[in-house]
Amino acid sequence: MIALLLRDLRLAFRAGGGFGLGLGFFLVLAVLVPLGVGSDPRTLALIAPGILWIGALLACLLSLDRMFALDHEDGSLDLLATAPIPLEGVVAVKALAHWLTTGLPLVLMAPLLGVLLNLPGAAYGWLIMSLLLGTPALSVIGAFGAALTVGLKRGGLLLSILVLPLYIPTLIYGAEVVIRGAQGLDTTTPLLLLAGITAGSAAILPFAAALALRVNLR
Amino acid sequence: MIALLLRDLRLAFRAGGGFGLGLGFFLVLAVLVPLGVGSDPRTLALIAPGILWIGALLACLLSLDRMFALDHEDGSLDLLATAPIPLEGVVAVKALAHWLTTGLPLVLMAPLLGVLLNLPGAAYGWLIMSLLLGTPALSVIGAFGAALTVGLKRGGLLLSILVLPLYIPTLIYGAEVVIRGAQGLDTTTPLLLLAGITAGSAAILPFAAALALRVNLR
Amino acid sequence: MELAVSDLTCARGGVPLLEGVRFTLPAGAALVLRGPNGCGKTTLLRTIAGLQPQLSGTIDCPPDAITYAGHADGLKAVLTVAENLAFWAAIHGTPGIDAALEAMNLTDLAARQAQHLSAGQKRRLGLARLLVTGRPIWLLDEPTVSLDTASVALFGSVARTHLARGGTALMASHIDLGLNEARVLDLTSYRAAPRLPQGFDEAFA
Amino acid sequence: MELAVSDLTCARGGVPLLEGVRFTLPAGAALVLRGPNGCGKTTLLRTIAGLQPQLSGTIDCPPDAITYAGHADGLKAVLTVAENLAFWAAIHGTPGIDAALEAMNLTDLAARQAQHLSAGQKRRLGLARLLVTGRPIWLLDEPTVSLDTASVALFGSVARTHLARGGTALMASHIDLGLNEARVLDLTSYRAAPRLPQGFDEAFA
Amino acid sequence: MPDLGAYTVEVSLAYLGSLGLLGGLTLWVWLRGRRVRADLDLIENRSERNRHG
Amino acid sequence: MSNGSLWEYANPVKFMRLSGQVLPWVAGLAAACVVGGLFWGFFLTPDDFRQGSTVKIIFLHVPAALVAINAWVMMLVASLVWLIRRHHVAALAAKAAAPVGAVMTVIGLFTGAVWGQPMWGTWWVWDPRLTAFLILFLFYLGYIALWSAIEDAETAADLTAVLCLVGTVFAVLSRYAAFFWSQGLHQGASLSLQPGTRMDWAYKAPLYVCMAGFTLLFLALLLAGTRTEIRARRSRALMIRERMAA
Ligand code: HEM
Ligand SMILES: Nc1ncnc2c1ncn2[C@@H]1O[C@H](COP(=O)(O)OP(=O)(O)OP(=O)(O)O)[C@@H](O)[C@H]1O
Ligand SMILES: Nc1ncnc2c1ncn2[C@@H]1O[C@H](COP(=O)(O)OP(=O)(O)OP(=O)(O)O)[C@@H](O)[C@H]1O
Ligand SMILES: [Mg+2]
Ligand SMILES: [Mg+2]
Repeated sequence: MIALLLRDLRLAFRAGGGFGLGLGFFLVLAVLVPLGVGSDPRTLALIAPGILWIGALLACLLSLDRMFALDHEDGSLDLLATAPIPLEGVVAVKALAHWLTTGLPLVLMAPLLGVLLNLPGAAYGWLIMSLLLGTPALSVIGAFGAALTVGLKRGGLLLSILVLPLYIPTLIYGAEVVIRGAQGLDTTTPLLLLAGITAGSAAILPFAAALALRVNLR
Repeated sequence: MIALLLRDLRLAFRAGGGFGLGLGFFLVLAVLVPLGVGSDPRTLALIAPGILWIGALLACLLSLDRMFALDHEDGSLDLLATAPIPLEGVVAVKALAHWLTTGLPLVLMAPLLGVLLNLPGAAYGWLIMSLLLGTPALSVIGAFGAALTVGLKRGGLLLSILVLPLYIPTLIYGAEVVIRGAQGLDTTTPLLLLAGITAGSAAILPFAAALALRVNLR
Repeated sequence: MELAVSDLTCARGGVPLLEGVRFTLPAGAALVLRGPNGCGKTTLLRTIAGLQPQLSGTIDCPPDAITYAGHADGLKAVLTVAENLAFWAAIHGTPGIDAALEAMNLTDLAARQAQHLSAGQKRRLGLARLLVTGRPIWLLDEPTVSLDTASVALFGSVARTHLARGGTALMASHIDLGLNEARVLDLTSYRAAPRLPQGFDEAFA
Repeated sequence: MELAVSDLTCARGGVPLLEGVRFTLPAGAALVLRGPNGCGKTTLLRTIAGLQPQLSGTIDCPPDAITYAGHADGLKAVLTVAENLAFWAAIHGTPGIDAALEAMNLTDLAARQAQHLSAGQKRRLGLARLLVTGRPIWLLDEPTVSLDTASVALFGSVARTHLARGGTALMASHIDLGLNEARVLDLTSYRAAPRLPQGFDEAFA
Repeated sequence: MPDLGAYTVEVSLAYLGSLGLLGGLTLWVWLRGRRVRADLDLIENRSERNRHG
Repeated sequence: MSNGSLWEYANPVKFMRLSGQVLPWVAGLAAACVVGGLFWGFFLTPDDFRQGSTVKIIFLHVPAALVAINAWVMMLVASLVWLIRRHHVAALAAKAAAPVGAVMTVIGLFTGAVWGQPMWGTWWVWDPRLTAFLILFLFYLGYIALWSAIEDAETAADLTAVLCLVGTVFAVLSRYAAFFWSQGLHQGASLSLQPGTRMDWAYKAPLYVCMAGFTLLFLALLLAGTRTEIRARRSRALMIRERMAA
């Protein structure tokens, strides 16, 4: 298991492995929004929490599209399925590796982009907090989607469409935390719900994903 | 050449070919934004032109990531490079096929999503017009980016980072057309600039892309 | 470490390909599957490996005893030969990869990235993986494709050592495997009779 | 339709692999490249096909005369056998695919999607592509991999017809090609001597 | 130390941050140069020995 | 050695020899100018009557922005040289310049942001000049990412050179687009603090020293980086020979 985690991390850091690209995408998105929407600071401050959350979500999404696909293409997945570790464990480890290489850096970079989008000062802490609680759910849910679409050529977009609706609750509560935080309101409820979603998906979805993988292999 | 176009279109429409997925992504994004940003109609109307353009741009981007990669993987690209058609032509045709299967449907669907985002009535014509003029540039620029990253595993996100900055002028002028149109201002200048970018990229970038492809094949 | 297959029916895409396949492979024995292209060798191997369900029949073997090597070798292009092997060794909890590298003549290439190997070198690495799994039952799909004569001989001797240690090997191939003592099973006679696909309530006839 | 190669040096990843390769292939002749794994057969074929530049030497052949078939077959998984072939026929402006389907015994499979073919059937389709290109010079990298004996014989007879019509074929292989009259060129003697890679200002020593 | 008045934080932050970045960059270039140079020396010596030995 | 053209120095051996001689001087001069200029600017200049002590940030901000922009121009030229004349040193110089340019961009952005807080009341505004500068940063990122993603050195050199050319065109287009898109707060392109008033020599002199210092520092880092890249390539070449001999 640890070998698998280490391998995935190593692959991510190798040339072309994609580490940092999620970050880059997040940055680019934060630049595009004002260019499209206009440069008025007040409008930007209004939409900043939502845009930051959507950006984190998309960056996650894009980087997970080949979580299993690469292993499927080169035959590793067949071999992992016959290896002496449970497929559920494989899924969980891969989701963890994805979060470490994508989710965590996003959390760390989000405050910087908050500056670009004129995020109100009170909201920064809540932004980090909500992302820290919410992004693991994104990785796990994404792993499930990736397992469903493994083996499809150009599965990438199909994956987006399957996964984005599943991301909606996380997005709503996550953005809500930041919005309330920015206005100095109470954030306990959405925070708790966010934590609940993360815990729930981490507990259940690896099993569903392993099931989907087994079906896709045969 | 026509055979290539027909093949690409046919592949796009077959199961798993990715037609409609760009649309789906666009739709999902248009749904996510109100969820993340909040549903105040005035805010939405304010940001609608920008969001629609950004959505179109991202949908384009995501669907082009494997424009050449699939052909590279299965060896078709080697064979096309030795076939009696110029590689520049291959690039141009593939960009055209991409536009027909992604850009054009986006143009047709954009007004619908405009309703979701509360786009002011006067802007619909300009939205369609600007997308019609601008999306071909997105496909051609994207073809260039895809040619640069063909052969890289997980090229997808690298592609995003290379291509999104190149999309910026198109985005600025495109969104500007819609914004000005919504306010009843004169739109000739940005429209002309948009057309200029499209014409210029279509004239030059296929050559750069063919060069990149040749380098990548060797 | 015995593998016993009886009355196996296997299918691809809902079409039964082989039926009534039966054989036993005692420890130390090797069996070569032969048959024309498309007769179902790959399908049979994948079924026995547990990667797809059989339509009927039984496959008897100890749990966690099988390792499968198909047309794709399960290599990561950006990892080196040694890293690729070490990963599979770690997954299977076996110590050391040097013996495997040595056995498949890969020691010189240990630091090379898998993407820079030739077709035959890749295949040798794929075969070396079998050694680090430590599993007794090998299911191999055309293991000697792309190998030159020296490497085929190498594979033969590695397989012989494996058999001598009480392992077994089930292989599909059209060409020489460098393993003349292996029994041969021709699958032509097990071809499934044409009939409606099973399973969906017997095709609701 | 002659292919003449003289003094060719070719390299992979900056490493010269073969040097001084020279041969001529007159119309109607076939040449088989042999050599151990990793000696540079694939590299040589790709260089002659124009997919990568040579370090030195010349390759003489008429323009647009070469077609190359490598390890990958250039098939689209979701297109049928007939659609795949028809596409390559259209690209090369040749009429009809029936003869090619017939020749490689694919007529029965014409309506099957490429992703549902077995390894050997895929390879047959890849070979059928050669016929629809109408090109006289064939460069084939291990063309008979995964083929059963009947298909190897089929390939042999197709190749013979091609040669009889004045075509030529250059093939790399470790195994039987069903084409005994072909000359054999062993590449072992052309191995490049160890030296610094060329090109970067002679490695600025 | 000059009196930075109301902007002490801003100005010192700018100077410290920028100098840190410049120093970091220089250090990175220098360390990488040293490492690559050491590697090259090692390889050159080895290949010399192989030639003559 | 012949009395040949400039291209002589595109030969790695000659480049290594010459750059080895020049580098200590450039580095020393750069250190002197940067340290001297910043010291002068920080300790010896008066506060501006409207900007107070924040005016001292100019000695970091302007030179960094200058170098950031010109580093890209230099990469463009080097890329053209590589594509046209295929001198490897040019390609490697472009590769070595990119991280330096990127860090300079970060310094420009960072000091600007710190300056913006007291002057404009926000860290960041979507002013066209600032926007164009940020976009330049994105181009640096893409360029560096492409170099690091490609294994084969020559392929990487070709592709990044093409990206640099195309990217330059689009960066310029973006700049004009940004000016079209919004009117800005940022200073005009003359060395003036307030519109209309010429900058005083008390500021101008140390500023010039700093600009020279940053430029020299860029040069020194560029030379050092290029030397490193050349050495890395030579190691690779020797390793390949060793492997062939094995
Ligand atoms: C994040 C914020 C900022 C960024 C990214 C930025 C970027 C730049 C750039 C790129 C230049 C070079 C312009 C050129 O040569 O065309 C420049 C110059 C300059 N900046 Fe900024 N700037 C920022 C904030 C500020 C602030 C807040 C001030 C002062 C109130 C300022 C004052 C200046 C001055 C005086 C110059 C020299 C102008 C000249 O004569 O060329 N900048 N800045
Ligand atoms: N989805 C599908 N629907 C129908 N038939 C299929 C499908 N997938 C594969 N087949 C057919 O099933 C057969 C079994 O193929 P399999 O790969 O098992 O053959 P094989 O014996 O390994 O052949 P080879 O020697 O060529 O590798 C082939 O004839 C193939 O055309
Ligand atoms: N990027 C690279 N850097 C260094 N060496 C490489 C690189 N890519 C390939 N090689 C080596 O070049 C050699 C040439 O491989 P090539 O594929 O031409 O061999 P081949 O004769 O076709 O072998 P096979 O019979 O196994 O297919 C191999 O030894 C391979 O390891
Ligand atoms: Mg098979
Ligand atoms: Mg080969």
